[in-house]
Amino acid sequence: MNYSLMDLSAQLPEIVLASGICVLLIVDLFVRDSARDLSYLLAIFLLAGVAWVLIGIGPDSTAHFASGGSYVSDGLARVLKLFAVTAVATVFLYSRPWLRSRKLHLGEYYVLGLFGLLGIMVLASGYSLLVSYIGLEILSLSLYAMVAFDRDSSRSAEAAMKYFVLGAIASGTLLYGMSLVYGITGTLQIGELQTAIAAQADVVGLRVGLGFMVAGIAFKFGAVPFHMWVPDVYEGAPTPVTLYVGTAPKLGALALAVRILSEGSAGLASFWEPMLAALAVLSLILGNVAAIAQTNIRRMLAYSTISHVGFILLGLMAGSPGGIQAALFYTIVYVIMAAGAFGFLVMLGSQGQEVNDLDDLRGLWQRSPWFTLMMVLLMFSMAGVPPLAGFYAKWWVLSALLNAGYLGLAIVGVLTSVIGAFYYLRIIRLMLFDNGGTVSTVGIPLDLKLVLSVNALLLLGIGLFPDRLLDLCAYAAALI
Amino acid sequence: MFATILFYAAAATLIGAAIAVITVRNPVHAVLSLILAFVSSAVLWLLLEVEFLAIVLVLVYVGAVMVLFLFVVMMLDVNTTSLREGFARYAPVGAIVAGIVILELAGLIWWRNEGIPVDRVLVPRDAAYSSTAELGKVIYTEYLYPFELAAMLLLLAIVAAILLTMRKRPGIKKQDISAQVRVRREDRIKLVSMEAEKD
Amino acid sequence: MENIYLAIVLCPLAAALLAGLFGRVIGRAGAHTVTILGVGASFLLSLAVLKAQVLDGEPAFNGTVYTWAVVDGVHMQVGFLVDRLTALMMVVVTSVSLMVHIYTIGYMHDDAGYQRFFSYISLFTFAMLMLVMANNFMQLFFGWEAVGVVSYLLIGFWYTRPTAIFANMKAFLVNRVGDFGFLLGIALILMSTGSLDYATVFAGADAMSGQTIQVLGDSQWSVITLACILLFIGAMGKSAQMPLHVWLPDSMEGPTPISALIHAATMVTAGIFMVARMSPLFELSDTALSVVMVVGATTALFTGFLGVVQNDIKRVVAYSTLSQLGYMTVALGASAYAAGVFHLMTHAFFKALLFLAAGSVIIAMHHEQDIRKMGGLWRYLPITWLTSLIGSLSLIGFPGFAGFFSKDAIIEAVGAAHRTGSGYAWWCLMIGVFVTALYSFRMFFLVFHGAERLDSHAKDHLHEPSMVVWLPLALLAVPSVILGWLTVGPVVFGSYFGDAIFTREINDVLGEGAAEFHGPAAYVLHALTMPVPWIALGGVLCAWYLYLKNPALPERLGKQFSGLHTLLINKYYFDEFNQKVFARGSTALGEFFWHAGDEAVIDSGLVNGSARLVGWASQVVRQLQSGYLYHYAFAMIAGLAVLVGWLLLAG
Amino acid sequence: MGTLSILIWLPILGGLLVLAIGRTSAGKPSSDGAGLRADRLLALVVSVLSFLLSLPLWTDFNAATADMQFVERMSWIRAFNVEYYLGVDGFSMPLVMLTTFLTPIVLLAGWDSVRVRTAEYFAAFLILEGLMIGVFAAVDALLFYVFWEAMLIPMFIIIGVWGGERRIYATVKFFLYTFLGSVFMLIALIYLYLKSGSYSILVFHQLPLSQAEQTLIFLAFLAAFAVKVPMWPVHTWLPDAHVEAPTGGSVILAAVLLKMGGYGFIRFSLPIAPDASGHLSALMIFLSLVAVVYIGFVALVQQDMKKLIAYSSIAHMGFVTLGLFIAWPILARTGSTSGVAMGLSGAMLQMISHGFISGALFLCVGVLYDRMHSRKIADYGGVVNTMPRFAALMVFFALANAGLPGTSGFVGEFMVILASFKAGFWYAFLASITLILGAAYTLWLVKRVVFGAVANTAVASLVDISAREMLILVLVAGGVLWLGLWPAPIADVMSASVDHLATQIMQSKIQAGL
Amino acid sequence: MVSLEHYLTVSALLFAISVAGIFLNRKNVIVLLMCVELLLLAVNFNFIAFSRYLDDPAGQVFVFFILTVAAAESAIGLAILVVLFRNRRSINVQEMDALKG
Repeated sequence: MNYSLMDLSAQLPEIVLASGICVLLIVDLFVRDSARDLSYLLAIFLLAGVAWVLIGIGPDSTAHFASGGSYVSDGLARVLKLFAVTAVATVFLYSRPWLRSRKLHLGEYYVLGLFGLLGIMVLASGYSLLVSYIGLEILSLSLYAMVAFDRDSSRSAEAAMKYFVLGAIASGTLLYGMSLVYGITGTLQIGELQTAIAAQADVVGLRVGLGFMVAGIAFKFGAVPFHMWVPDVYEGAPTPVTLYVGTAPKLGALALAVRILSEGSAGLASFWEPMLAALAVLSLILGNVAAIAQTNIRRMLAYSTISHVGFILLGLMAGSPGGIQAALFYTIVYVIMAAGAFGFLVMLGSQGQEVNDLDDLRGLWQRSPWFTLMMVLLMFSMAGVPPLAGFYAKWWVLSALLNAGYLGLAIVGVLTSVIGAFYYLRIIRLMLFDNGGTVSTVGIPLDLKLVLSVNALLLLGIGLFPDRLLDLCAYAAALI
Repeated sequence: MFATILFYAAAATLIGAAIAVITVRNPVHAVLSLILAFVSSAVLWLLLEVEFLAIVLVLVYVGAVMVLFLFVVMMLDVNTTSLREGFARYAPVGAIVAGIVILELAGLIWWRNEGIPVDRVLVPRDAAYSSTAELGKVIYTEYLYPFELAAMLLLLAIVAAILLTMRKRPGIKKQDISAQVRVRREDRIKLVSMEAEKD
Repeated sequence: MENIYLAIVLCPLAAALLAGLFGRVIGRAGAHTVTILGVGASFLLSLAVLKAQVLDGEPAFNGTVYTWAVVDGVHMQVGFLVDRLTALMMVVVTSVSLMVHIYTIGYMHDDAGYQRFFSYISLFTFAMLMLVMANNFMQLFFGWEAVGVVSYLLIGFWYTRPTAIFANMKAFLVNRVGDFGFLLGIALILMSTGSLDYATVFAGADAMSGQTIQVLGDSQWSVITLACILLFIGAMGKSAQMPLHVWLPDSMEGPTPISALIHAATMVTAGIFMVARMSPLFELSDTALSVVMVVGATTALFTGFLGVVQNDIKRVVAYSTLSQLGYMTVALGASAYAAGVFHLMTHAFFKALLFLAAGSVIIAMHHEQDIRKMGGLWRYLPITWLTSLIGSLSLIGFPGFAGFFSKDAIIEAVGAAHRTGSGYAWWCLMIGVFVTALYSFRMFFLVFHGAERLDSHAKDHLHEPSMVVWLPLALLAVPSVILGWLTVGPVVFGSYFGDAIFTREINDVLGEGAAEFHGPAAYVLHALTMPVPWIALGGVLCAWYLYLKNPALPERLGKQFSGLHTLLINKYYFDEFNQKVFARGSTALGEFFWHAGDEAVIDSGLVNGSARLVGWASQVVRQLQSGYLYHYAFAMIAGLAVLVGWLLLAG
Repeated sequence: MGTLSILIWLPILGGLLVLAIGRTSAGKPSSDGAGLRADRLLALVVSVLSFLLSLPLWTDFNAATADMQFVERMSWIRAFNVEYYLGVDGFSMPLVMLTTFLTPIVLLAGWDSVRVRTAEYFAAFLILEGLMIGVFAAVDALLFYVFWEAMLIPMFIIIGVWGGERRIYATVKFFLYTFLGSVFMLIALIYLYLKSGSYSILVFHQLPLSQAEQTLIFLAFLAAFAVKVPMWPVHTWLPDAHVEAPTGGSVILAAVLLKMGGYGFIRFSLPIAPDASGHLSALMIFLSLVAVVYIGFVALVQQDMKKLIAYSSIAHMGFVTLGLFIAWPILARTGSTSGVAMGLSGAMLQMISHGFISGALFLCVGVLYDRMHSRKIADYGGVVNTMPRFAALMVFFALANAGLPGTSGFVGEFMVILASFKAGFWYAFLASITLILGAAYTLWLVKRVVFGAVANTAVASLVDISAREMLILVLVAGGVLWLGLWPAPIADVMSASVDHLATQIMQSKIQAGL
Repeated sequence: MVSLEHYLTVSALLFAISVAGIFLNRKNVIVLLMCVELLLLAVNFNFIAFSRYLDDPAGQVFVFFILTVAAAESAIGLAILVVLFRNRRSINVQEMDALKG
């Protein structure tokens, strides 16, 4: 066997990132608390570098394999990585003032965040069950640690513990499934799996293995009934961590799902599609319904996440390539929306006063009209009202569903999103129509404001000119 | 024949130890049961001639991880009696779900096992065969990249563990020299104007 | 000529707009000047048109002013049809209107809404002219509703009076019931002839008479009959035929000039005019004509009875108007359109006269309208007394007066008719003659003769009103006397209407009379040999005995026949019925639909109910998220078990 | 940039500009207002400018063709063949004009009465205007949908921020109701796209569809449009929304937003699913007549002026749907298409007329509300004594609402009744009941509010309408009269499109073998 | 002769026991962590058995990585446990219900 170590093009961004993490770790050791911004800047630069490397690869229309075919750099990987890098950078931009005001501005936040990104990138490129598993674990472990990041918060610890235990069970489940699949096909590599599975799609053991893996993937997404960690973690984690958990990892989960299900198990589509459909429907219903009764904003957004996951799964199950494109588009748009929404909370909390309760937002318009407007945009986008990006996401998924003939699922999708609109409207209503509340944006640093504005306006921009992002998603899914 | 007997003995120990893990009252006993389970697993793995992994299991798991567990259990000094309350109440639920899972997996293994290579025969290794060497060969070639990633993962674990557990305890009275040097007059002295006392 | 027609219509409109929109600028004098000029010009031009039609023999004009809209191939136009019927109506309308305008100067002298009033009545004149001059159904309907609206505004002219604003709404709504039928009739006509123009419709009327339409179940109804009845429902509303008559007595809440102009002389006769105008249609349906006749006869008699027990001076006149409208309707039903229109014309003058005279009394009495508080007024109001007498004589059909000719012609025509219901109608009319005389002279005697029952304050100021008030009385008295002499020949028995009114040979009841007609004088003499004038005289004598000779008797009679008296006092309980059944019923139905339908079922049930359901589900789901790790794990494992179970068993 | 684009984007950008220059002084009532004056003035200028710029639509319109005019077309979302495709025909052009005409009036109506967040108020209306024009001008179905839904945002905010006490309930109800309806339309649109490969409505018109497909698509569209119209029984959002909305909101809601439902039927339901429309016409007519009769009775007993007018709106919009769907019974009964175009034209004219009249009535209520801060009928009485000029206009609009000939209220109802008689006596009979009911509830309202003696001291201290209020009411009154006395121009403008639609809906789209 | 089925059965039993343990245990978080270890052990059994019976080293490599990851995971899990204990002086699962709804 002859493995060239020199072909690093597929892994280069990850290598840069990993090296950067090590550098950052070392630098952070010698940085005094008061100069912690250096770590922050370094992290941002590192992300910029990774992005630069990624962009440097260019819009290549062929897939590059590495590491014995267990690692791939294709359109999907590149697009996901690019957005993951951007998302993590955005999260960092949002988080600094919040952390500083809580005396939590530690280099480890960035280190762990970057580790998480590494995991996402490995997931995006992983073309073998083993690599995907390692990527998943890198991501998960950094998330567990980040959730417990605020060591003096008992809620954080509780959330981390729950997340950890459930996550470990989920990865055990996933592994069990992988072991079954491996035992039947004798391979771990996705491409080989694809052929092997297609050849023996009627083997029950494969399906069962698939079932175990779907459960693991569903957990990562937070789909019902594997969603229970989501509200607790979103609520319990420090807000910037919630922001992190709510955004970039979704890209990783999508990569995991696409690699294992759409690519590896394409031959078993007739089995995982109904499963995803069931999970999606449950997620849509439960997410939207449960969100209504929430009074804690983050908890509400957590349930909203669950419902969005339902839509993503609907896109995935609608089959390739339109469905995957739609799911990818939905995920990206969702990440932008979630970044904005949680970023908004981080921003409001960056003065030291946490914004937990929905009622805290009352009458915000009177104090901060511009940011209220931005949040309104975000909420309408989440509700799927055009001309905001969230609409096109739903539209594309619905198109994919109808194209595949799933009229009933499409109807479930739209009906539940009407229910969902209710609680987004409630946020808008509290901010715009009600009086009271004390939260304001006075004294919040300019860069934060700028990021949030750009973030929210991006949704409008995509809404008015969705073509670019749609093309990008089409490019990403072209090789699948 | 010996192998078969050994298998059943080790397997029985393993299952018994596993059951003990989830049922014994004292966490320390649970850890010890888990160690027993790992050791009997190692025996079973040896039966499968994967000696490297069996040894790693004993060394890494029993030697390090389980010790860590024990350490934590001891350190936290949990009140053991109260932690087992209500166990009997929920045992049926646990048993039922476990039963279902077993039924399903048994159904898979014994009933719908087409495709699973159940009828394969173990390829006997010759004496010169070393699973360590075999494993080493692939890990450092084919699986080099995952291997490096695993390294990163361990680094991550180190960072995370340190982050979460090492802390500047508020109770400790330690000199902060730079803070002492930076101190300004206003921080320490407060001028209060008071009325003169009359009598 | 077309410009003249336009001018006739637009002069009052312009005057109305001027007086209405710029009333404050042009002042009181300006308002009445401009409107009187406008209506006066219309009147003179109308006379010219009449002259051109009658004397110069100009052919009927049928032309379009502008195209309102062309939809689905139907040309809807605004245009004029001017023939002898129209010309006659134009003169009647503008002349009475002119009189009323002049009279108003005096009557409304102290009213704050002076300019507004002039604007309204001028606007009314415009609307009425649009109605009579229309050459198509749409414009007819426009005029039809427009006069209704002005009537609405005028009845409620004194808008602070609760009774007035109740009466005007009632008037409008009852009229709307009629219009409801009218509009359906128009729709039916459009459907069967494809046009709204009179000329086209009339030309296609024969074709219509063969058509049938399915209305109830499988029964086929004659289109022409249905159309005519629907149109007549409109006429019933406007011309206050039973049971849609209820608004007219209440309309007396408006100022008296209005009662004269709108609720006696012009608007209420729109229905009569319309049926006459539609004679080419009505002639084709005996059924419809029978309906017309029976309704008219019923109205003529039974509203007459009501006049006997009324004590409000204007209401008595109002009921007499109702009764007379019934006479006209009967004439139409007997195919004696000319007689109907003729009675319309004479009635316009003598009834306007009676109303204005009543108004004069009211002015003199400082807006006291109860005839029980009057008596012996002839001493103080000689001109009013005299003109009232002329009006009353004309009304009861005293031989030689205008009303005599028209009424007699109708009775004769009905007598000659062989239509279903004509016997009933004839009896109704004959009794009606007696009743008319009775109530007319009851009022006359109670107001002008007998003991003075006035209070002293009123008596001190009692004098004949100013010239603007009595001059119109005098001017209207003249036609009330002589009009019959001059016109009965050509209009009723002659060929005045020519093609304007169509009568089928077989229905030509007036033609029979025409053969025996040898001039008005002979007609009067001939009539004396007939029972009608004597019945009328009997009514007068009866009134004399009851209300002058033996004033205590009526009260005794009232007690004797208390049941009948109560029935009459309560106007056959029509108002109560409408109030309880229609008004109360509608609001009850509305409340039911609103509370039970909209609020309970749709809003609380479906809309808020589903919201509540979701909210409830939300709470349930919240409970599931218990916070306990083992529950979470349980959910996951259970989910996994279901997935795996399905996969094991499926396929 | 074509006329339509300018008409869409000028108000939207203008609105953003107004927002930018508006100094809101943190939501407190502003007493001074140099900034205030500037923003509302700018808003007015923009809206008037939009109106002036929309005039060429009318003057340069070619009434001889049913084709789209003033077409602008460019690719928008390539992947789905979605285009930025604008155009107007005889149906949409009058509605665009109606929108541009009413927006300045609405802005003027809120000129003084809106005291909080004025810049936002005016901006919201401008943005709304642009979106509404977009709805009418879009020829691409997805573009249409985007405008259609986007419109909910400003309307939601308008009711929610400047509305009455129960504004939140009302506005959420409004939003969810409409949203629920629209999402089904989205599914239908996607289905049609998948079937045809294009989002162009004109392509949809030509697309052959089976009866089952048509029925489902029709029902999906129905969900969207019936809510908007609104048809019974999905109308209950309207009274709430109207009652709670600020005057301008009510006006726009009644005058333009409701028209979108009717327009949707004309643009989508009828031509895309003609067979299903015919199949379900009985249901549609039933619902329309229920709206006319049932809602008429409900309107009769309302105690709140705005609620009464809102219910009256529903009843009047019943004529629109009646006029549209009466076509099939006519065809079934008479075997000819004569009368179909009458119904369609009547429906269109009724929409425009209702835009004027209901708008005007809400303006009238707004005038009273600004002074008395009450919408309860019982709080009024004898307004004519203190506000004679206002009373005259209010009575005029009330009569127009009652369908008086010579006002626009008559035109549409007249034509629809004429057409429905062809379909059957009882259709016309039931529809004509509005003659009585409409008059009853409107005049009863007038009686209780306008007429009578001065009811209380509050009424006694009322001040008659200002020149500004006079101006807006007179402008609308002009529209009402113009349309009532001479509807020919507008009927001519739409006649080619009406005829085209009439032939379109009479052709079965069921493909042989499907 | 010990067949693949035997190993798979052992693995399945371990899997079931660990699952049962997870929601039988309502008190002690540390036992939960041990259950997770059992779960991973079950997986490892599968991989090794398959690897051997298929005569393919990939499964063993996977186990190698699983062991690595599991160690790291335990470290982090225990670290979180310590944090939790420090904050609430308890590792009772039943008391971990501040976050719910």
